Amino acid sequence: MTDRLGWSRWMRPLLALVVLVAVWQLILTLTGVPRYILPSPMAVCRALIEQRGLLAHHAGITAIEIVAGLIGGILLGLATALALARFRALRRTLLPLLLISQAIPLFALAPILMLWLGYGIGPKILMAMVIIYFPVASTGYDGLRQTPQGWLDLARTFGLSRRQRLLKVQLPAALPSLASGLRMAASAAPIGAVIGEWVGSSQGLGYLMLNANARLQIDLMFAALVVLVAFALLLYFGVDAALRLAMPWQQDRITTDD
Amino acid sequence: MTDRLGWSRWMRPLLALVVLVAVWQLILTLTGVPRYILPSPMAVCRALIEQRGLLAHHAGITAIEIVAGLIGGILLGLATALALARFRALRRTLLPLLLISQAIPLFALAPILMLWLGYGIGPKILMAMVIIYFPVASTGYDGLRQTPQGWLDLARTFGLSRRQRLLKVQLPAALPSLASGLRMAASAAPIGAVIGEWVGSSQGLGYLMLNANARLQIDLMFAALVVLVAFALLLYFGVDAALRLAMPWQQDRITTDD
Amino acid sequence: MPPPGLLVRQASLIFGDRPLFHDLQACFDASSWTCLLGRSGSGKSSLLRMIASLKLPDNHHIDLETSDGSPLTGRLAWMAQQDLLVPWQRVAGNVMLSAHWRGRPTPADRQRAGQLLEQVGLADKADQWPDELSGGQRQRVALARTLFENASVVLMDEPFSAVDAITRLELHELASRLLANRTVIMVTHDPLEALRLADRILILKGEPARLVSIGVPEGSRPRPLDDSELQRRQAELVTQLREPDHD
Amino acid sequence: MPPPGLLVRQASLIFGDRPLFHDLQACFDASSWTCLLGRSGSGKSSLLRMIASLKLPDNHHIDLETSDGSPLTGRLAWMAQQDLLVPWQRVAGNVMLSAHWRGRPTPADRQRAGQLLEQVGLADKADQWPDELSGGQRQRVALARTLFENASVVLMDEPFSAVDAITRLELHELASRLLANRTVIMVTHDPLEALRLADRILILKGEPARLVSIGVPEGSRPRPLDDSELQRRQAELVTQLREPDHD
Amino acid sequence: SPALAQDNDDDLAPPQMIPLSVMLDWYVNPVHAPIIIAKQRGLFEKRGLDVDIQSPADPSVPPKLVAAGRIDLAVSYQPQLHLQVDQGLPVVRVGTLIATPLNALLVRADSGIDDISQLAGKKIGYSVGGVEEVLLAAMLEHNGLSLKDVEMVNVNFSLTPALISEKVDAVTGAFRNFELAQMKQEGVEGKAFYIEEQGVPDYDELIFVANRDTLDQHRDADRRFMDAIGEATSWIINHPDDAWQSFIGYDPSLDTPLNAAAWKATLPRFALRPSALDTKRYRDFEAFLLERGQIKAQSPVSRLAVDLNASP
Ligand SMILES: Nc1ncnc2c1ncn2[C@@H]1O[C@H](COP(=O)(O)OP(=O)(O)OP(=O)(O)O)[C@@H](O)[C@H]1O
Ligand SMILES: Nc1ncnc2c1ncn2[C@@H]1O[C@H](COP(=O)(O)OP(=O)(O)OP(=O)(O)O)[C@@H](O)[C@H]1O
Ligand SMILES: [Mg+2]
Ligand SMILES: [Mg+2]
Repeated sequence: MTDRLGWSRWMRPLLALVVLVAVWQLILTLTGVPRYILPSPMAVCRALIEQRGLLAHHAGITAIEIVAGLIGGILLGLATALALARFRALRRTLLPLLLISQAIPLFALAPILMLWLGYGIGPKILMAMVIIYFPVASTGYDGLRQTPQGWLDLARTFGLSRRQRLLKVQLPAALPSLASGLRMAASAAPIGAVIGEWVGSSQGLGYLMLNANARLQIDLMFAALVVLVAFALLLYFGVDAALRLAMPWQQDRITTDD
Repeated sequence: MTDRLGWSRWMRPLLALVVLVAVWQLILTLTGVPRYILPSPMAVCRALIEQRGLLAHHAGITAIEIVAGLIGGILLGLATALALARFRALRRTLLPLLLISQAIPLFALAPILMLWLGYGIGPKILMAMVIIYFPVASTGYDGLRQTPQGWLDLARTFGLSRRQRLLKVQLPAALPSLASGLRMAASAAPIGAVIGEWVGSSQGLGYLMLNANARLQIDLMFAALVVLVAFALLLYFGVDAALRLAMPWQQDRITTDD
Repeated sequence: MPPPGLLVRQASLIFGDRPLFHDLQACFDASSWTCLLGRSGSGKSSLLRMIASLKLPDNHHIDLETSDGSPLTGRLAWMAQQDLLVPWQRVAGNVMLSAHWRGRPTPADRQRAGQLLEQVGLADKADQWPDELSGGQRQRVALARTLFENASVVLMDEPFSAVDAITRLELHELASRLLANRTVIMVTHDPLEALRLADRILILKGEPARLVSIGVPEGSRPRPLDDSELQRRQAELVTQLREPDHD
Repeated sequence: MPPPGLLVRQASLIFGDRPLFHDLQACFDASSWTCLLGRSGSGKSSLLRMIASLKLPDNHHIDLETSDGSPLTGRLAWMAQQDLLVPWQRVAGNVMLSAHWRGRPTPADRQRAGQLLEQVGLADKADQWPDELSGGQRQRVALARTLFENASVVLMDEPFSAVDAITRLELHELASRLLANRTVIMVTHDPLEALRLADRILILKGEPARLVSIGVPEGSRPRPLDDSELQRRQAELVTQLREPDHD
Repeated sequence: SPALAQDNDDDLAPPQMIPLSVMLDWYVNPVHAPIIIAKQRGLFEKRGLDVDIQSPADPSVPPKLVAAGRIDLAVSYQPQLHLQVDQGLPVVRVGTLIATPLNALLVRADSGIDDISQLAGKKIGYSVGGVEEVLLAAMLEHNGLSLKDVEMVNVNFSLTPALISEKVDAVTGAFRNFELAQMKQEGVEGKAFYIEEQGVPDYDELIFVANRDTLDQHRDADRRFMDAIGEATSWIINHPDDAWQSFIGYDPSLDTPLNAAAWKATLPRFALRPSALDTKRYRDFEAFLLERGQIKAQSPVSRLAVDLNASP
């Protein structure tokens, strides 16, 4: 704990990277997977550098979709969780609908979405939202359901309305649980945007990947993948850090080490 | 609460269904979406009945993949969560790898998987596992991190080994949080299997959907979708019920209603 | 509005197939301080919850009347047996929790919370998280929160059980002062504490339980500990507590 | 193996920039019962945690020696200030929690747990969930769990604070009997309790705190309440508690 | 026992069959008829081949698996072949399934577009395939326009719906035998511009590719396979209705009105001499792609395609 900003904080993820690249290279060397199926780390690196302009352009588009989808998905997910917790009658009706929304493969809905929303950035943001929405709504609802009774009692003697009780008592009490969902959502956001792009678009990392794949520019495809993964990691750790800030009273309770 | 097995238990989900079908039909009537984009509920019903043999055959395959994927994903997710909670050194290394595994769109890996695992049921189960794995590992880990200190202290004075502490104290304490992840995983399992089938297969609901879509048999595609959604709902509520049984001390604490 | 008296009638509480009490009746005079004693598990906390109209898991019933006819809502403060501090507010925030939960605390609220914290001896802890307090300190924060309410009916469930003897005496003074002229019902296990503070002592005893009333010494609250009357009554009280139902 | 005595040296504890105590020294004789008193927040619970070698959030240090030289691990039972019942075990399961956590409880364990539950007056609650207990009942379960350990060194943090006066007296008997010949360190806020049970009373007082030793009446534990010596000592003890540091 | 003895020395056992795995480009549809019919009529078995047919969900996968030696033969597209070889995949064309382009630019018949030059300022939908942009560019330039004059939209999964619902004004990458029938089935007449008439060199839409590095080991099996395809094709042309029955007998779910319509449109496009190689087509298309910067270097035809029957 003494070296919070020291090496364990940055070296280990770096180590992860090194391990990953090493395993990757090892797979190549040992199994002899051809490079048009799995390119070498070096080749991908080269593509990253040589095509940085192209990658940056498409990454920018995807980044916008991700951020917009993340904000929208989180807000919508939170609203759903609150509504489910607030209105008992809604639960048995809305919950199955929510589940159904999750169980439908997006490609099945793609033509419908396209038809209504066109080919702009809208449907991509919507896709990212749909993916982010569920973990937030689900963990949020689970968290809101598990408020310790004592606090609810206290709220009752304070004469709080159900709305106040929900926002002032159940919501903060659900934060640790919600945080779990938010972290998950953050790491899923990039893939949501990419799926949205597959449904139909001519820009963004998802498009770039499809296109590179079709042209057998596998190096470029993996380079785009690397950028995408970087987004996911950034978002996860960013959200994690933000949550830590938002919950100053919660310390990482891992004091189990001897 | 008096009619636990009475109408509120079954009527409301039914209501959800009715609402859904009504909205669906309304969309058709109002916006005039052509039927090759969104077929009418009646047409889908007809397809469900007429093609029940075909659907049952493919659904059977998918069901096997889902169940195997669910079991594998849950076990693997739990193992990861436990490993992350147990070995502090692993955390900063393994966590990014885990996240990376989530952030990679499966289509990019499809050729690799096919190369190694062939066209059998293996890669489909693997895909379902990958999808189920993350929510379980993530919420499980979050839950394991948040064991109240008092119980850990108690365990310490009992002289428990770290392994015992993990399995006997942290794990049960993480159950509510883990339950959240399990519910999520259950509802995501069918889509995992379907995505696996897209990677390459000649059986299963995912194959049937893509195939029907390619042939513009949209009725059949939506009929397969209905079966898929039914799987997701069944799994969610099944897992929910199982979790309730597994946690007899946890009552649904929604006593906020006046 | 002067504090109301309370009339409890036909209170009954059954957990499973075991009635804790049945057709219980009690009257709490306006502006009086009642101490409720009884064996562990006799139903004191449950009775308090019923008066506060909080949920109880099983069969229960109560007819609650106020002397002025208006409902208790908004005039009642309840201090539970557990401290119920919320971890996401600092100590001061926990004291003025009702203000936080109802909206935003005003500067006056903040000042009052600071004052109360000082009065319970925790002025220097105002900015800490509840996790960083000792058991007795947490209980004092909960007490301050209850006093912050400034309610005319106050229900307290073993409010001083976790503080040391000296602090307890100080808190007796404080509570007596701040709750003078309120209708107070307080659960306690300490006979001396009851005799110091109460206008009336009720013992919940028997199966199903009845309420037995015990006299208290003369004199204004809090009565000095070395009052001989108080010592005498303590023996009586302990005897009452110890005796089985059929007395 | 006979219970060891404990020698605490150079115990110091600093939260933030405030030293709670510093270079504290104390000796707990083998097979003796020590009661630890002190103002709320003086660091009693923390001292107990340090002796149990549990984590504390900030700077702390202790040199702990046992009279027989072997470490305390496996010979120590700790009863925290909170009951720490786990919700996923029924009451009986909570009593034999160490058996559950170490492996599987044997039939002998089960029997012992049932016996202890009966002794603390909760035989009929064995199959309930902890959520269904009153505050005092939970505390008694925690006590039963501590006694279940059958450890030779027992640390108890306000073990009787939530039970009524009569039950408390009964539990004094029980604890005295079951913990006879153990090395016990018990935190309490009740001077009478300390005088009934202790071989030695230590008061943690001052800033930074020191340990002040107080004599106890003669006679074997638990001493009868009406012992005049006990009454006399109580006054002395309260004075000690009340007096500021510089006595 | 005598029964067991009989089992053991059964000298009537069939000769050793050569296993051959074939991956289609996409789910089974009428363009695959020769393969399906050959299988149905036992033409592979007759030649000692045990053929296993698989279909992928992503058309870019089969050539990679062939290159990796995972499967023996894949159905792919000639334009893709040029890119694959350019990227160093050891694949080579060994036969032709569909001998003309199927790719077409479709518009609605009621759109009033009679000429590609009228597409200026319009939206054109396409499905990412790797060469769609070049092909479209060539067509536009042939008609005096350039890519800049139109808006290209990737609609991926839904070419026909996008066009029918007028979300786009034209789609490219549609198959003339299939998408036109599809539109008709939905009650919308479509109009096709055939790309080989609009400035794109003629090419074979569907071809069989094999691994070049192991070609010599498999040449015999591949030759037998192509032989069976040829026989099947002739039979289909001669007996279209019987062939249809046999085709839907392979998988009853193939029996849809759409497939029936596509069947008719596909018949004339099967390569009648599937093994025969038209080297000019490959040379010209390679030059076309090189000129447009889609490949880095010009490969000789011998690297791209072989005639299995020419003596090596
Ligand atoms: N995590 C922490 N961070 C900062 N200060 C702490 C923390 N834990 C305890 N303290 C402080 O240490 C002091 C001693 O706490 P401790 O629990 O040992 O007191 P105690 O003597 O047991 O009191 P009580 O009788 O109220 O239980 C208190 O003043 C408390 O505020
Ligand atoms: N949820 C529940 N289910 C079943 N029984 C319960 C439940 N809650 C409380 N009880 C029982 O009701 C009885 C009264 O509980 P209550 O908390 O009112 O006791 P109490 O008088 O406050 O005791 P204490 O002095 O120990 O706090 C106890 O015997 C307890 O076991
Ligand atoms: Mg109680
Ligand atoms: Mg303490």
